[in-house]
Amino acid sequence: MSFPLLTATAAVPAIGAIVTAAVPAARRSAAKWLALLFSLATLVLAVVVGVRFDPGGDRYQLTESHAWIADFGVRYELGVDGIGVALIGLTALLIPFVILAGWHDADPEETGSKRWRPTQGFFALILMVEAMVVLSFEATDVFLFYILFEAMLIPMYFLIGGFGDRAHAGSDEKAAAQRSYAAVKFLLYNLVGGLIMLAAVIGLYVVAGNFSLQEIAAARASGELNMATNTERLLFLGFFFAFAVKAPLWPLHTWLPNAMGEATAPVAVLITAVVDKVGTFAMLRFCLGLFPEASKWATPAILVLALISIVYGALLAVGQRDIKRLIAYASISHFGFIIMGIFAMTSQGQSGATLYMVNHGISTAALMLVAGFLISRRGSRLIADFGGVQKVAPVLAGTFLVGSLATLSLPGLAPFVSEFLVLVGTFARYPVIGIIATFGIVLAALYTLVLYQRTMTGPVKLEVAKMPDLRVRELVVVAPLIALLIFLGVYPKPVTDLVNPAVGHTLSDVQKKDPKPEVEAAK
Amino acid sequence: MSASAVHSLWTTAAPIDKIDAPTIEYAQLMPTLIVIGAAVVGILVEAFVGRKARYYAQMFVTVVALVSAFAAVIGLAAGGHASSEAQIVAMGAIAVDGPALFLQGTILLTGLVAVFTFAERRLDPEAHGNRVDSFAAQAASVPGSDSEKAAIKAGFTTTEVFPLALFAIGGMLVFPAANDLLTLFIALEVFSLPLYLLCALARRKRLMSQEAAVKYFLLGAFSSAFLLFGVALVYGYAGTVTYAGIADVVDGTVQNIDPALADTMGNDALLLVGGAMILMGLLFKVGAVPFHMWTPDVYQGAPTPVTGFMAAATKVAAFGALLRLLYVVLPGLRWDWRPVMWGVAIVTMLIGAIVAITQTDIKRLLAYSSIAHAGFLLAGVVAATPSGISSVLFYLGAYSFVTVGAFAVVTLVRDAGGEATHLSKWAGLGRRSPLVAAVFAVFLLAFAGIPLTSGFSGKFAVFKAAAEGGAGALVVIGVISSAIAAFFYIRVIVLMFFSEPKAEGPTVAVPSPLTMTAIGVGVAVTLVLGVAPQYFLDLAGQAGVFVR
Amino acid sequence: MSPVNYLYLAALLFAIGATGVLIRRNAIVVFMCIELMLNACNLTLVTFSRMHGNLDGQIIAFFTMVVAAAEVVVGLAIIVSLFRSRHSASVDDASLMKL
Amino acid sequence: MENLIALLVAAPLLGAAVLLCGGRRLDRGGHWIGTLLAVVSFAVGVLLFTDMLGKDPEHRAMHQALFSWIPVEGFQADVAFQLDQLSMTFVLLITGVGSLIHVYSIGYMEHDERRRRFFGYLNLFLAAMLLLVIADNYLLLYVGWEGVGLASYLLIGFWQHKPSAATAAKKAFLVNRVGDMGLSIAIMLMFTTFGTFAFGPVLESTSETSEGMLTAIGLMLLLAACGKSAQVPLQSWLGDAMEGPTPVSALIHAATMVTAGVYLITRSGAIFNGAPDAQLAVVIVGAVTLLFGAIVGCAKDDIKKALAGSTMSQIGYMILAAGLGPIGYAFAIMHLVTHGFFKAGLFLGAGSVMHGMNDEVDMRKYGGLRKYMPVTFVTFGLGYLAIIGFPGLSGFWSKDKIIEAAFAYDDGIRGWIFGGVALLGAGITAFYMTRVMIMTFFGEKRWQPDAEGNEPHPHESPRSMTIPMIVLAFGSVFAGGLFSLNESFVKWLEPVTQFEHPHPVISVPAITASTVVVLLLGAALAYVMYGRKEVPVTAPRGSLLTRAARRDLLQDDFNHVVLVRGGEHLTRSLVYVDHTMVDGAVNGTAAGFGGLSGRLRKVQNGFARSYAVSMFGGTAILIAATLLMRAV
Repeated sequence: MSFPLLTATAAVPAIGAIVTAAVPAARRSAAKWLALLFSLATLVLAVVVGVRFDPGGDRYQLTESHAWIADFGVRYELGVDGIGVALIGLTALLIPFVILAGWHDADPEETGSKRWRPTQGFFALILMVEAMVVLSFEATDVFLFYILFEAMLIPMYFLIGGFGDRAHAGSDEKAAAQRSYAAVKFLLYNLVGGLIMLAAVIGLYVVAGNFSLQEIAAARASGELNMATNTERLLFLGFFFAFAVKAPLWPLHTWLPNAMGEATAPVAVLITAVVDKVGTFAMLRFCLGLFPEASKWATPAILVLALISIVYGALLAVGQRDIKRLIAYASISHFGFIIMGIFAMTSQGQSGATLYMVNHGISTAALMLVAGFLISRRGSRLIADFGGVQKVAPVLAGTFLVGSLATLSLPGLAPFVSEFLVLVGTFARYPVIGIIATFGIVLAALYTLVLYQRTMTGPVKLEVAKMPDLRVRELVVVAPLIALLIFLGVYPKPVTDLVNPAVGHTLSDVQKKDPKPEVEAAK
Repeated sequence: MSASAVHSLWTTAAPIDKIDAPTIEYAQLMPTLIVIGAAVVGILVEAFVGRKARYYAQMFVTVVALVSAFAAVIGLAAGGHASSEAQIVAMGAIAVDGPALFLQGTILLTGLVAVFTFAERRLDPEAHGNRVDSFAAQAASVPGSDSEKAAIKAGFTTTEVFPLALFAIGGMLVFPAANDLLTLFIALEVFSLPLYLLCALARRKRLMSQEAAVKYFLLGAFSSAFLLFGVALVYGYAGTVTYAGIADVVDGTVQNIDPALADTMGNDALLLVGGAMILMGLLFKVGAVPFHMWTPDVYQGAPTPVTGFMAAATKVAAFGALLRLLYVVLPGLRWDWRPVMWGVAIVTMLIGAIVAITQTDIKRLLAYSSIAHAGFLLAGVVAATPSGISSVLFYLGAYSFVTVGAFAVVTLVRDAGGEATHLSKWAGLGRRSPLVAAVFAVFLLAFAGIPLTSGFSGKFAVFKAAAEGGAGALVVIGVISSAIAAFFYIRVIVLMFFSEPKAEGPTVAVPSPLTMTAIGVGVAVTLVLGVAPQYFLDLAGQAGVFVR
Repeated sequence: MSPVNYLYLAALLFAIGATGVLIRRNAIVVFMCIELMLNACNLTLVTFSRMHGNLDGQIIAFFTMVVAAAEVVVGLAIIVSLFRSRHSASVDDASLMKL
Repeated sequence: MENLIALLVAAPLLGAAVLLCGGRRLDRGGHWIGTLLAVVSFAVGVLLFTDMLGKDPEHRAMHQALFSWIPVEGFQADVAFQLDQLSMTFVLLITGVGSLIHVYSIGYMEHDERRRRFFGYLNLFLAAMLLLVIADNYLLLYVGWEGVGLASYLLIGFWQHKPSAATAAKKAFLVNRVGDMGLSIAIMLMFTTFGTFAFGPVLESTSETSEGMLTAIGLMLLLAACGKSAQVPLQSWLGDAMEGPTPVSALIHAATMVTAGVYLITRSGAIFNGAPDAQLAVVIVGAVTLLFGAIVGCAKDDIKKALAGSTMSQIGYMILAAGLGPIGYAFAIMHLVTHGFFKAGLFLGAGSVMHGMNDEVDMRKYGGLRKYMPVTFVTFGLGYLAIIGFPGLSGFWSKDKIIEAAFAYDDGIRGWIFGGVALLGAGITAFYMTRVMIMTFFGEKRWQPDAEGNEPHPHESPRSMTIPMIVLAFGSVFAGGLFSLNESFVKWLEPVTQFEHPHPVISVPAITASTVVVLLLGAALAYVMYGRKEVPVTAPRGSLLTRAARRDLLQDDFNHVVLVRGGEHLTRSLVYVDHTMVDGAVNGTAAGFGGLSGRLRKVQNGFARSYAVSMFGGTAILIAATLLMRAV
């Protein structure tokens, strides 16, 4: 019995959450430091996982398996493939920055009753989310995954609804109302998705008799388990619906702008950069892994939806007046790319999609966190309230620009690599869709540059004249992210090496081969 | 036996040489006997023990009775009566088998926890230096009258609630074990009548309490009349009231039908109509649509501890009886009753969830939620498979503790007028006392069936059973309605945590260890069954076989 | 005459009782209607007992009477207390709780 | 020696990194670092050049592979450089002119407190541009391609406090993005066709795919070229780009970046050679832009905008030449280089003038400046003679060849058309450049005190500015002749671009003669219109064409109405749709359940008897249903 590394990676933040929550009200800062400490510990463990993982080895490594609920055919089964490792790394990497960035977000204005400890709660919840997300990336048991997939909604829900953005338009009551509306919307949307999935999960059990990803896959391969076409399709749709809500895919996206708009910037990052990735990850692992035929059957429709998300999200981003909502719609567009890459079913597309998850996480984190700093300074989220910031706070403006450039996937920055891979991968099999999707890059330039121009350039607005530049803590948050963006833009090999074999497995799940280039095909 | 011969039965005093005394297996009946006996003792206590001491005496008797009864259940189960030794006792009147024992155990534990909340006397400020509980000082005195004031001043307390509760529990123990229709009917009445009374005994808001009692009583009696008529008809059909006997006739194993009885004996119309009426009586007790309408009013009006007790224990008992009836008596009629129960389950789930959305009183909200849950349970019942039985058993176990716990929390949130049950009063509770709010949130999440709570395990179990039983559509509808249901559970959570506390908001009373135990047990069971349900699933699984 | 007629009579009584429950306001009367229904059940039971030629039905009838008596005790207690506090025994007046 | 190639990019990149991340402490010496690194890069270029000259023409291409960039199944993108004659030409041009302009900027940006950042951006541009020309595959080229776009975005918008500058920068980037789209689609096509996008494999195996595919790729590349090189229909950004500091206009928007399109087409010669239709498209674009730019140039009173128009037109020449295939590539590049010299010189001259005139750009407020700034006058004048193709100077050699090649497009109507257009263009060029020359340096002074009443005191610019101008002036005078000595330049490029002698529809001397005549006519006309009579300080209303030309032939207005307005409407309506329909559907469902709930609630009316009714009815239904089940 070797050391349960994967369990530990998820357990550390969970313990951290409990410890942090237990800190007495007076010791606010202690809670913060504890949270940071635990998140860093998690990062270390994640790195260890990355080191111990051998890309060339078995599909699932570091596996653990224990009996759990025999009656439901449920086992506590963990295991990671390259994709999982990459995403665990992303999660573990981002959380410390999220915590740092949100350092003061949960300081209570008035110290209410002795028992009311928002700060402790805030950081505990963040760690709880991290634990669940990490574990969901590790779960190779459908039921276990489902449970986490649903359970992580609760802490997220409290993070969104309980700790709104201080910078809001209008009165506190109005803001509180909007916030709880956003939180409820988030929860209900995802809950409905999850419950639909529950039906499918039960159906899967009835069909397959257990929940182990490997066993089911093996059974399918050996042909002792063959689902009726319609059953498979229904089950697939049940799963996909939930993931599409989470991802989010048009037209199930409307919860995201509200949630990201009302939540504090760090929480918004948590939503879009970490939690939503579970959705796309699950498409890759469960939809394709469990229902290959149905996946192929649904591909055209899904690609069209993804395409709509790309263009639609970008266009709406152009039309936004609220910085954070703009970023939210941009994310919708980007998720469109990810999903498109997954269902293009080419190794470029899927490697690109996986890479995209990582890069989008980092770039959005950078952009959103800087935006958060900006907003907290001005006390407003409206683009119109800014102008000429670049003159008074050049560093802030510079980092914001880099974030924007990453968002429009400028070559040399990480997102370009993934976006281009996705485009090429899609184009190779679906040229028309690939070409239309390429319009996305123009629109991306439009909304990011408009945002930058309106906020940062032009004559200095009176309200921002006194705006201080980035503080040390904030620099510590942003600088590494930017460095990472550049590094992965120039040298993505470490990630791609991790991902490629896993993608190969996924493709073999669906029995798809990359289309041959015309010239070779001719030979 | 010919008709004329029958006639001689009561025309001529035929010499009846001997009536052999019935054989009663006291050991197997021990749990019931203990409880009923204790109830009788309780009445004697009322009669002979001094006022001051009664409370403690009653507490003692009740708790001892319930604990020992539970011990007896465990003993029986350990003795294999739940599985291999399962048998029918008391001349075929009562079955001692897995489901019976499992449900009896559940009822006893729930009852015990509920009794703790009955005995809570720290929530209200002391009246004239006397501790007061949730029950009227003197049920007979008119609300607001001098006699009532006098009663309060004198520090009267209605300690009768304990024996009443015991009687009710006694009846509930028999109900799921009843193996003939007569016993079924009697047990029903035995546990209903005390509940009618308990509903009327609220200390605050007595008018509502009495109204609840009247409604509950009238409607309950009405339904039991139907049940009885159903019994009569089925008797007419089968010529016997023992489940086994009826089942034989239903299965057509009895061939020798007296020509004189041709038009009744084996007349399926009688069977179907009668069966439907009996079903109606049971569905009334479980609060299934369209027999649910008493539930919200009664839940709201009754003293909250009683509500919790009713909501939990009654459901357990009633579903037990329902299961036995459907699986032992009417399996031959599966193709007749299943579609009907399908319909009932669907409307129950949907109506319960939908109407709950717009509720403004926490107790009514929970009432409707309990209706929705009845629907989910029915989905498991419809499965008509062994796993269906065990899943329902498990669900009942999980659900009952959550319910008692939730209502126990409701008793804590109080203002000048007693419990502050209007939702608006709960605004910002999370700020004022995070712990209570958090606990209640846990219960709500369990009701909503969020993973890692007992609610999810239960829901998954019944839906899984239903799906295996080929009721996929039912599962989908169940899923949809639980999505709807999620909406109002979340509404409460939003209210507690995300809205600013009101200035003149309610206070949260600090309860005695009694209520704390009730709540604590609730939380513990919720989480344990949520995270590691395997052991209890096994239990329910082994218990999932009826004896015939 | 055939005992079946008794069944029809019983059914009729039962129906009358049920209708009474549905249409009468006074709680006492409603309650009496319920008693009527119970008695209808008794008649049915006895008749069937006669037809089947075994005693179960009659036994049940006795039990039913006892139960009915018990119900009277409990029911009257509740109704009376309600009447005393409201000075009305109309079931329709007792509608504080609704919706 | 190969290993030095990376240094070309590394040096300026380092400079950019240092200057941009360095912070305030570098404010004082930053510009020196920047200039130094630019010069270093130039030195490396020269070193490699000499080394290259040492080898025999066929084996001059050098190659350096650094690391595998994006290793994904079936997809190889490496960071590797290829330095052949074509690339080398660009390297020298870029680093050379670049260094000069760094030097020039030291003086020009002296009083700007953000000078450090300016030099950082310049270095960034150099790095990107060099990467563009030495990349050995299209994807890496794409990186440089967008890199220069970024640099130009930053530099156009360098004075961000001016909304006009910020807008111009954004516009430039967006229009370029449209072009980039073409490039990325082209790359995808290559990938699906050849399974790779490295120059070598792609260009060698063009014969193995259909002409249709080649045409598609070619057209996409053309789209890219149009974006970067400001060719119709994507030319609109170049005029606004003049918002940037003048050195930027000189380096990026005259000498180097805007010529990237020409490089791309020449580099992809093999593809175009296989796709005549694509080539025709290229030629048409070139010809149209050639005239378009020239006409616009005639109408502008803003000296920089006039030069911008001219740039457009000159690049039109190059694109046209590149479209002609092997007969044109070499001349396209040659004109590109000479143009690099004289246009940069002209811009620097303009900058020098503005420097002396309080940044006044309206030529109508100049006049008679030759007295005040002789050096500027002389260098500008030489540049002027070069661009109009005055016999003997650079422009003459390069442009004349292009006109010949155009006449040789094919021995039929096409040759006449495009040859004629090129010839006409030469005349217009002479006209508008003469106009600029006269309005700026001749006639009487026309400037008045501005609002604050401080009158500009024209003066010669400091050394740091004049020296680069002089150097460039030398270039503009002699480069062309040098290149044409027994076709040295053509021979130099031949291994890369191949070369066929053009066979024009009319004899070469005739073409040369007519060119000279045409340009003399143009110049004379300009003299008549602006030299003989006084230039009005406020622009006359002018003819319809003039007014249209002042507004870039209404191209912007078209864009505004169709794209901008249309886009705004689209987004606004989509926002509405998203809110009311997509989101509304969801909220609607919720509200629907709420309403249903409210209605069902009413049933619970509190009357025990109605409850009894429902029970009774329920029982009835139950019984009925059971019986029914049996019946069916």
